[in-house]
Amino acid sequence: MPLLSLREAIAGHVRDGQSIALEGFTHLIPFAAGHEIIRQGRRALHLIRMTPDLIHDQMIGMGCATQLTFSWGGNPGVGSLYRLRDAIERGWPQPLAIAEHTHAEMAVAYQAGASGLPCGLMRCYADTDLDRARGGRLARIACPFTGAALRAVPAITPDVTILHAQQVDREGNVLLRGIIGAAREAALAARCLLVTVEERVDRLAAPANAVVLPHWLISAVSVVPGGAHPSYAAGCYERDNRFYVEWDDIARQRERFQLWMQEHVLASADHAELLRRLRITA
Amino acid sequence: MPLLSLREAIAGHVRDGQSIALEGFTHLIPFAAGHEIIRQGRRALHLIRMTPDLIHDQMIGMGCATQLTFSWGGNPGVGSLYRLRDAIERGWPQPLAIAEHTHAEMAVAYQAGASGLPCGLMRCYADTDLDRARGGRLARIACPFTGAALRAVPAITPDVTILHAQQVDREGNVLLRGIIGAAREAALAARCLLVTVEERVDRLAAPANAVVLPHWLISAVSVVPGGAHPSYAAGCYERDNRFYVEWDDIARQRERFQLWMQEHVLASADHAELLRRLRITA
Amino acid sequence: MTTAYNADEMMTVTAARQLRNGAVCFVGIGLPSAACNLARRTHAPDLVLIYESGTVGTRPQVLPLSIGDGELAATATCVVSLPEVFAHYLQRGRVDVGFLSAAQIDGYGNLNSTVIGDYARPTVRLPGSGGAPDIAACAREVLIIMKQSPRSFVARLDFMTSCGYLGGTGERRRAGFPGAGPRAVITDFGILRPDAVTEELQLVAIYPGATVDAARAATGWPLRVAPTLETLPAPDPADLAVLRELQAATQAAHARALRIDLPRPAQT
Amino acid sequence: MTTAYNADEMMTVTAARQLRNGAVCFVGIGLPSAACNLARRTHAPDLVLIYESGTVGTRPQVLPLSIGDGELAATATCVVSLPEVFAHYLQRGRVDVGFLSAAQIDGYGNLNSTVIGDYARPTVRLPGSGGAPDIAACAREVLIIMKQSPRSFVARLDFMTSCGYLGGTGERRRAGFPGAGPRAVITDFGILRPDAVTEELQLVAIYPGATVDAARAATGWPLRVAPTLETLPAPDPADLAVLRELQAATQAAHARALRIDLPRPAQT
Repeated sequence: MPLLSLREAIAGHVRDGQSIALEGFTHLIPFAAGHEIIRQGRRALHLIRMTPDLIHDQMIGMGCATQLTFSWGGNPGVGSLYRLRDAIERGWPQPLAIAEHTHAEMAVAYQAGASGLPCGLMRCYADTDLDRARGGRLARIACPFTGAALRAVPAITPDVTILHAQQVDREGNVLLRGIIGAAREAALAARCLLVTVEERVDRLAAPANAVVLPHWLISAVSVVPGGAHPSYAAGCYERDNRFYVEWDDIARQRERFQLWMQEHVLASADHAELLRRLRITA
Repeated sequence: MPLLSLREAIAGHVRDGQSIALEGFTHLIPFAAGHEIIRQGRRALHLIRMTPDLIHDQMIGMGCATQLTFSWGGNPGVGSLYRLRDAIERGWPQPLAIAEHTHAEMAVAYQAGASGLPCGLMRCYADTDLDRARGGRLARIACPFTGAALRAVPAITPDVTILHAQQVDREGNVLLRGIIGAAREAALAARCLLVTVEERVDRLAAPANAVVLPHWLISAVSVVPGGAHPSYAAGCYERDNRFYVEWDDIARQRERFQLWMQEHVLASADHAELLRRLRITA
Repeated sequence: MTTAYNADEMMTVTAARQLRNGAVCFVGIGLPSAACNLARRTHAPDLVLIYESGTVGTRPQVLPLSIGDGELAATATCVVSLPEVFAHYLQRGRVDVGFLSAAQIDGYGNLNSTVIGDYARPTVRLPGSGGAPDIAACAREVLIIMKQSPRSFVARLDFMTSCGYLGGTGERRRAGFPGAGPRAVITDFGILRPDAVTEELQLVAIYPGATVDAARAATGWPLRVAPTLETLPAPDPADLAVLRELQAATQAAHARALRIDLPRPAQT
Repeated sequence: MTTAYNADEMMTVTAARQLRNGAVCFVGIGLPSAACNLARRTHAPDLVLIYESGTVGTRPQVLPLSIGDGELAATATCVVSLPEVFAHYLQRGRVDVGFLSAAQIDGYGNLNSTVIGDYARPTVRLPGSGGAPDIAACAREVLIIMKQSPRSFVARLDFMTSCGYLGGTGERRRAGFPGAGPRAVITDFGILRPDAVTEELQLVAIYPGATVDAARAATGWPLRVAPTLETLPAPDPADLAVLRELQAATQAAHARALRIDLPRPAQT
């Protein structure tokens, strides 16, 4: 597990055209890594996330993505992601192909990927319009023992999964604490795993049964304090709920969005500078 | 979640002929509960456990069981379970029908049960003699997306699952700490969940992401200090490895086994008395 | 004594009253979350709240803005992974009440939270399904809270994201769904419930001051009214006070400017 | 300088030497566990040990008696559930080396740990498969450690619990197994490896003092010998010292009488 700067980690591991899961369920969203992907100008990415939020709005609006696999794409508690909508509704800045699931389906898909299975199973009762819209992407099968109707969901196996976490120790083991969403499954499902962390410590503050990713599963770790802002890292800092509300105004118009990205994300050499510009840190 | 004596919990919830999973992977094995089942003379039980060990040797040798679903039945690090062998090899004290799996299969079966699915999936490459011996209990199916060969494993849904854990709080929430095996899945898969615990506390010593079973999943909790002995409860007491070695001699002959059970388990009114007889507690 | 109150408050108080103490409730953000937490602070202190972030048995002091605010984890009985909360809790049948909202509902309680217009080229792209179809399928019963308007209460959904009673008259039951479907729809006019036979939603209770005609005008299908239409009481002032206190604390918490004190970088 | 040593020690030291530093190793109890922990304390300090109790990256100070001793959890990088360790680690292809033993092995590395005699009415009922078939299928490669005797090295298994090369000559590969199969069988005579074409196990290395004739006499099939038979060195005295220290500490730990100080019962 090499310890790299985030710039090196993204430059070395994320390539145009890949499928990239930046996971985090409201908590521990790898914002800094997404910004670095934008700075490095990656293109034609297939973005994967259960709950794409502001960082995905930004990557999509900046033209990094041509595909999105997701189950809920909004600004949590606020409303729309206007850049995501603009891409789907009007193809701006480019068309975005979507593969849409329910949360439970996507959880099953990640778990299948993490388990080395080509698909996972759910109960199935009736088709919704989502089932009809996506055509053959899901399949009905019958339980060979009971005959019960089941839905097979194809596994998700991202080329790269990127997570944010609280700590890395000297060996490179990573600790996640708090709401974990499908982070563990997304990590194990990936071919390449990148992690940004709040801090490097000698020994993880990891009690029995903590969520720890062993160093030998991880391709690179980058120490990026505040790397989840405006999302949060439990025990380190809170969610910047105010920023989520403000984003509603920033992202509504193309021009204001582009200007904001220019003046904040692109104008900052790295995440530390961005946090200073946003007056989040001193 | 009523707090009952172990005698009341077993009397009220475990009936002849039921399928009963006493889980625990070396750690947190509910020995006290198994002994109480023996004292109450339950019959025709279908016992379920990945790694049936001494407590299952005792229940089988005392005539409680007519079926066993398992994946490894031995005295860990020591050798055979002689009462289990006697039942399978010579039908003593009565024949024992077995349903045998690999560990991975049984983990999938519990997970399917915990997930409300009739079956779960594994990769499948070639049939072993185990596949041939159990005939139609497992089924091959093809992945509807890739065509890959998969094995469907029917869910395990015990009538009753019994676990041992470290703590219960005043609300009835239960904390398990350390090696958890398939305890969580066995708990969620069951129709009725009984738990014995080391102690009752005001507030669980449960950090973020600890393994906690909410009170509303649990039919009864009994406070039984030392209830996992000769297995162990991490943070409370160690595994009595010496007892596991001694069991090899105790269980080898039918008469010595019966005498030992009579003089220890049956002669003790409860687990506290048994531990005193074994000189484990003062 | 009367107290002035707005439609959101009336809906929230009414919805909270639908929840029995001790029920296990899978909650969405917004009005459902407000109603559940009001219930927990009033008549149903032992209500078990599960948010889809995997926070089980949570007792937030302020209402979460997102489904995964730190407050939800810090006050939870346990925090489990997404695969666990959907498989082990919801699909396994451990959830008594699923509490949903949506952009559109039809006369049989089917919901749309995906698109307005055509799916491939939508007029308005909505956030999408999230866990709603899973909750609608598996929770023992479903409560829905939505404001009534001809745009949201429609004769035909633009897109059926989550199943209610499908076409009604037992179609849901025949499809084998484990959950019974929508038990009540709480609106800003009153409460709609499914007819015992046809499963079509009908107005069964109305708020003081609301009229059947206005409710009908706000509904995109010919709204039926139950033979005996109950008039709901005005919100209890005590309930209102608790709700307002909760929302004031919430607004203060969400408006707070964030400052991060970064840890000193470790020597590498 | 030479040091006296027994067969178990020779096997354990030889097996340990098969493990490269940094490999991720799924370990069974007994000789595999001893060999892995010896390797970790000598040439392979970064060997990652996974026991099937879900203890990942464990570094026990004494050898565990059971697969789930507290020592394994206390010294692990993390402890995961059984479903996770088998699905997320083993089946997902994260394990480099599976280390197995069994009651019987045949000439193609297939293993029996289920029964001696007939399955329905066995002469000897063995503990059963445990995770061995899963490990044999999914680990990138497999090491086997077993004493050679005509009863254990048999022409035909009483029961095939775990797959080696099946009938040989590519049958395993054609069946699509993700793991390559048994790379070496370490016995009390030396090392057997599969032939590059037929995949039949053949003697490729022998301990000092052991003879081919004796190895053949201890094998239930006509044992082939590699064209160039390596003679293994005697165990390094430093390795032997580490192994003996480990085993002495283990015996002392396992023989210790247990006393439980029960917590004072809480007031109910």
